[in-house]
This record gives sequence, C-alpha cells and structure tokens, in this order.
Amino acid sequence: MNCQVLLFAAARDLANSERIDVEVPPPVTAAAVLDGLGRQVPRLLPLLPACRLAVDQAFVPADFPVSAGSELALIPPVSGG
Amino acid sequence: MNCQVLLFAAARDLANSERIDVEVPPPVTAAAVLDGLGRQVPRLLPLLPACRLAVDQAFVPADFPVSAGSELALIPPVSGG
Amino acid sequence: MTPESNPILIGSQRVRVELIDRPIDRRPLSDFIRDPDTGAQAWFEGVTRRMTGSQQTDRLEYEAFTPMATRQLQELAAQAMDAFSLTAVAITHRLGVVPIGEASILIGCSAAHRKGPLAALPWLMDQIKADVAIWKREHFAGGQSQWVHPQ
Amino acid sequence: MTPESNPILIGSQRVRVELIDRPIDRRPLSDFIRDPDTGAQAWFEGVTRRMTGSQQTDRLEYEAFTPMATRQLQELAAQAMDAFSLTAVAITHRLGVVPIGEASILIGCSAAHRKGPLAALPWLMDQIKADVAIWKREHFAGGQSQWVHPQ
Repeated sequence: MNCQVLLFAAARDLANSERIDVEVPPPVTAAAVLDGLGRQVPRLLPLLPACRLAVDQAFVPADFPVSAGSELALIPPVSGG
Repeated sequence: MNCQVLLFAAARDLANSERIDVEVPPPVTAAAVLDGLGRQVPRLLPLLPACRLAVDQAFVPADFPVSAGSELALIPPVSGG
Repeated sequence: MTPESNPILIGSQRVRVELIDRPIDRRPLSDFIRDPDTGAQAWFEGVTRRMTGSQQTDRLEYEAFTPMATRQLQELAAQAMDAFSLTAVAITHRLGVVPIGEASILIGCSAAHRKGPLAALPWLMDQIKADVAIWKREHFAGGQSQWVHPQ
Repeated sequence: MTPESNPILIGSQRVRVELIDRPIDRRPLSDFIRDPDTGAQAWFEGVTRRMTGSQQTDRLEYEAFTPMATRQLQELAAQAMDAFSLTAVAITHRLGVVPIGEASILIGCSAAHRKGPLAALPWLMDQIKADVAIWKREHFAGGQSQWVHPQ
C-alpha cells in the first residue's frame, strides 16, 4: 500500500521534505510504516526510535492497522510549552 | 502586670474596642494574657479558644513568657487570600 | 480600616510585598518578577465570588494587622524563594471593600524552570490562609454580614 | 512555517484554545476565563529564557502540526475541566520566533475554589510537554541551532 506521511521539525529537516510517499507491504501497521520510512530515508534511522506515528491526528500503538486514506504523520519528540 | 492587647476583626467587634488593657497576675504567659482577656471581656469567651496571641507580631506558644513593653495582639482565625 | 503600605523589597532577595486599599494592578508585579533568565511565570489571583452554593455575596471586606501581615508575607515569600528555587516573588493583598469579580490577592513568581513557581503558589496560598493576619468580612446580598472563620 | 488558528471554543464547555504567530495578549484569555461565580484564577506563562547554564539562547522558534496540536490542546483542556472542577480554561501557544523574555505559552484557568486551577496548571504543562505536536528549535547566541528533543 502506498502511504503518504507528513514530516515535521527534525524529521522534515533530515528528509528535506514535508511529506514522503512510502510503499508498505501488508500487513500495514504503524510499525510497518515506520520501518518503511527508515528504508526509504536512511537518514531518518537515528531519529525514528524516538518518533511516534499519528494516524488521523492521534497517536497509535505499533500494531495499529493503517487504512488507506488515513492521514499519517511522523511525530518526533515534542518540545512545546 | 498591665498588658495592652490589640484587637482585630471579630474580636474588636465583640469588645467594641481596638485595644484593651488587661491586668495579668504573674507568671505572665501568653495563656495568662488570653485568660485575662476572657475575664475582662466575657463576650470574647466563645471566640478565644480559636484565637492566637501574637507578641511583637509573631505567634507564640501558650507558655511563652510575655515581657513588659512587648506589643500584644489577639489574632482571631485569619481569612485572608 | 484601610491601612496601606508601599511595596517592600527585601535586600538582594527579589521579594515584593504590599497591602493596598485600591484595585490590584498586575503591571508592577509583572515588571518586578520579569527577568530574561527566567523561563516560567506562575500567577494566582483570588477573586470575590458571587455565589457560594445558594448564598449570594454582595462584597467582601478585608482588614489586616498591617505590620504583622506584611512581615509574615515577606517571610513566606523568602521561604518560597529558597524552597522552590525562585528568581522573584511578588505578593499584593487588597484591603477594604473588594467587589464581586475583583481580586483580593495576586501572587506572581518566576524561575528558570516551571516546577518551582507552580509548586510555590499552592504552598503560599495554604500558608497565607492559615497564618497571615488578614481577615475577611462577608457582606451578603440580604444585608447581613459576618467575619469569615474557616474551620 | 507559522500556521495560525482562531480560538476554538468547544460547545458549552468553557474551553478556548489557539495557536498564533504573534505576541500573546493576555486580555482575551482573561476575559474568557473571568466569571463572577469563580473565586480563583491561576496562570502559567512559559517564556524564552536567555541563559541555560553557561549557554546563551538568542531566540526560540516553534512549529506545530497545527490541526493535531489544536485538537490535543482541546482534549487536554476538556479533561482538565472535569478532573479539576474548573469553570473555564484558555490555552494560547505562540508559533514562529519567540524572542528572549516573550511568552511561548499562556494558560489561564478559573474555578470556584483555588485548589483546582492550581493543580490543573502543572498537569496541563506536563501533558503538553509530553504529547502535543509542537516543536521548538533553539537558536544559540553563537549562530548554531538545533531542534530540542527532551529526554
């Protein structure tokens, strides 16, 4: 499944892009999307273990099944406030 | 010893005065001053158990020895803030 | 009785305490606690509340043993500076009549990090309500009034 | 990237959340949480700090995934309303460059009594710093900069 993932902050800078298309083999879980991002943009690898995937603007667990059409976002460690 | 005691809030209203002179027999402790106030102004009696004596603007324990010339104040339950 | 004291600053300690008989202006407190090397400010404002259960308040009226209350507030502020690693503390308490919706007390504190100021505020309020020589008379909408004596 | 959202008010819940790319004005938050039936307001303000140890900051720069951050702040504010018996909560986070001494976040909350708002502030700040999709880039006086990744 082709997944488009939004990138922010350090992740966007590393990938030099605000979004990335990743081809993820089934089963398409949140963990599989993160794996796909690391394969596609190896420079993200050091940051990925600290990142979470947000599906439709909510954090999801690693085994969360990602549906086509969901909005995916890679969330690096946050530092608001 | 003659002790002048400043009164505030509910205590001042009950005594209808901002200060009272009390004759306190030795040993002149904080507790003895409070006892003297109750004898002199019986209308203070219901309030006195909830009051503290301040000597020179600091709370003191019941057995604190009161010296002549100290500033004494009867402090009803406080409710600032 | 509406005694008034100018703000009292304690030596090199960044502590500002005042009892005033007019509405509290936040600006001088804010100016006092502001510092480019702080990253956090926390504020507490106590306000005259209209309803308590079904009972309607018309106004509150505060009275203080001003020199004692000022000294107590200074000591509490200085203790909070140490205990909570604060950069500055400002406490203003209003005396006299405080209408509905207006502030009777404003406390502001600043520090490098957020935890100190956020912990200092409840501690200061607990101490003030327990010990500082200030009294509140509540005037009810029906015309009666009474000194408030917390349990 | 300096997205901006208008304040979002949640139905009958007295919650106001906004992300803005200009200096934070305290007034609209104060107007929002003010209520004659509240007796307490508590505020937290996070400010860009100049020194961290011996390291000098020139400015901070904030970025958000705005729709997600807005939704998260709304949910946290609504949870705080219930958990701490609040009357109203207002949260404003600034995005873009925030110079030394200026506020990146302002939270105000009100309630009948003081304990709720005073407990809500540290809880809200802990949640925001752990989960809300906002990032801070620190620009140092020497010209370097880095995304801040708390442990």
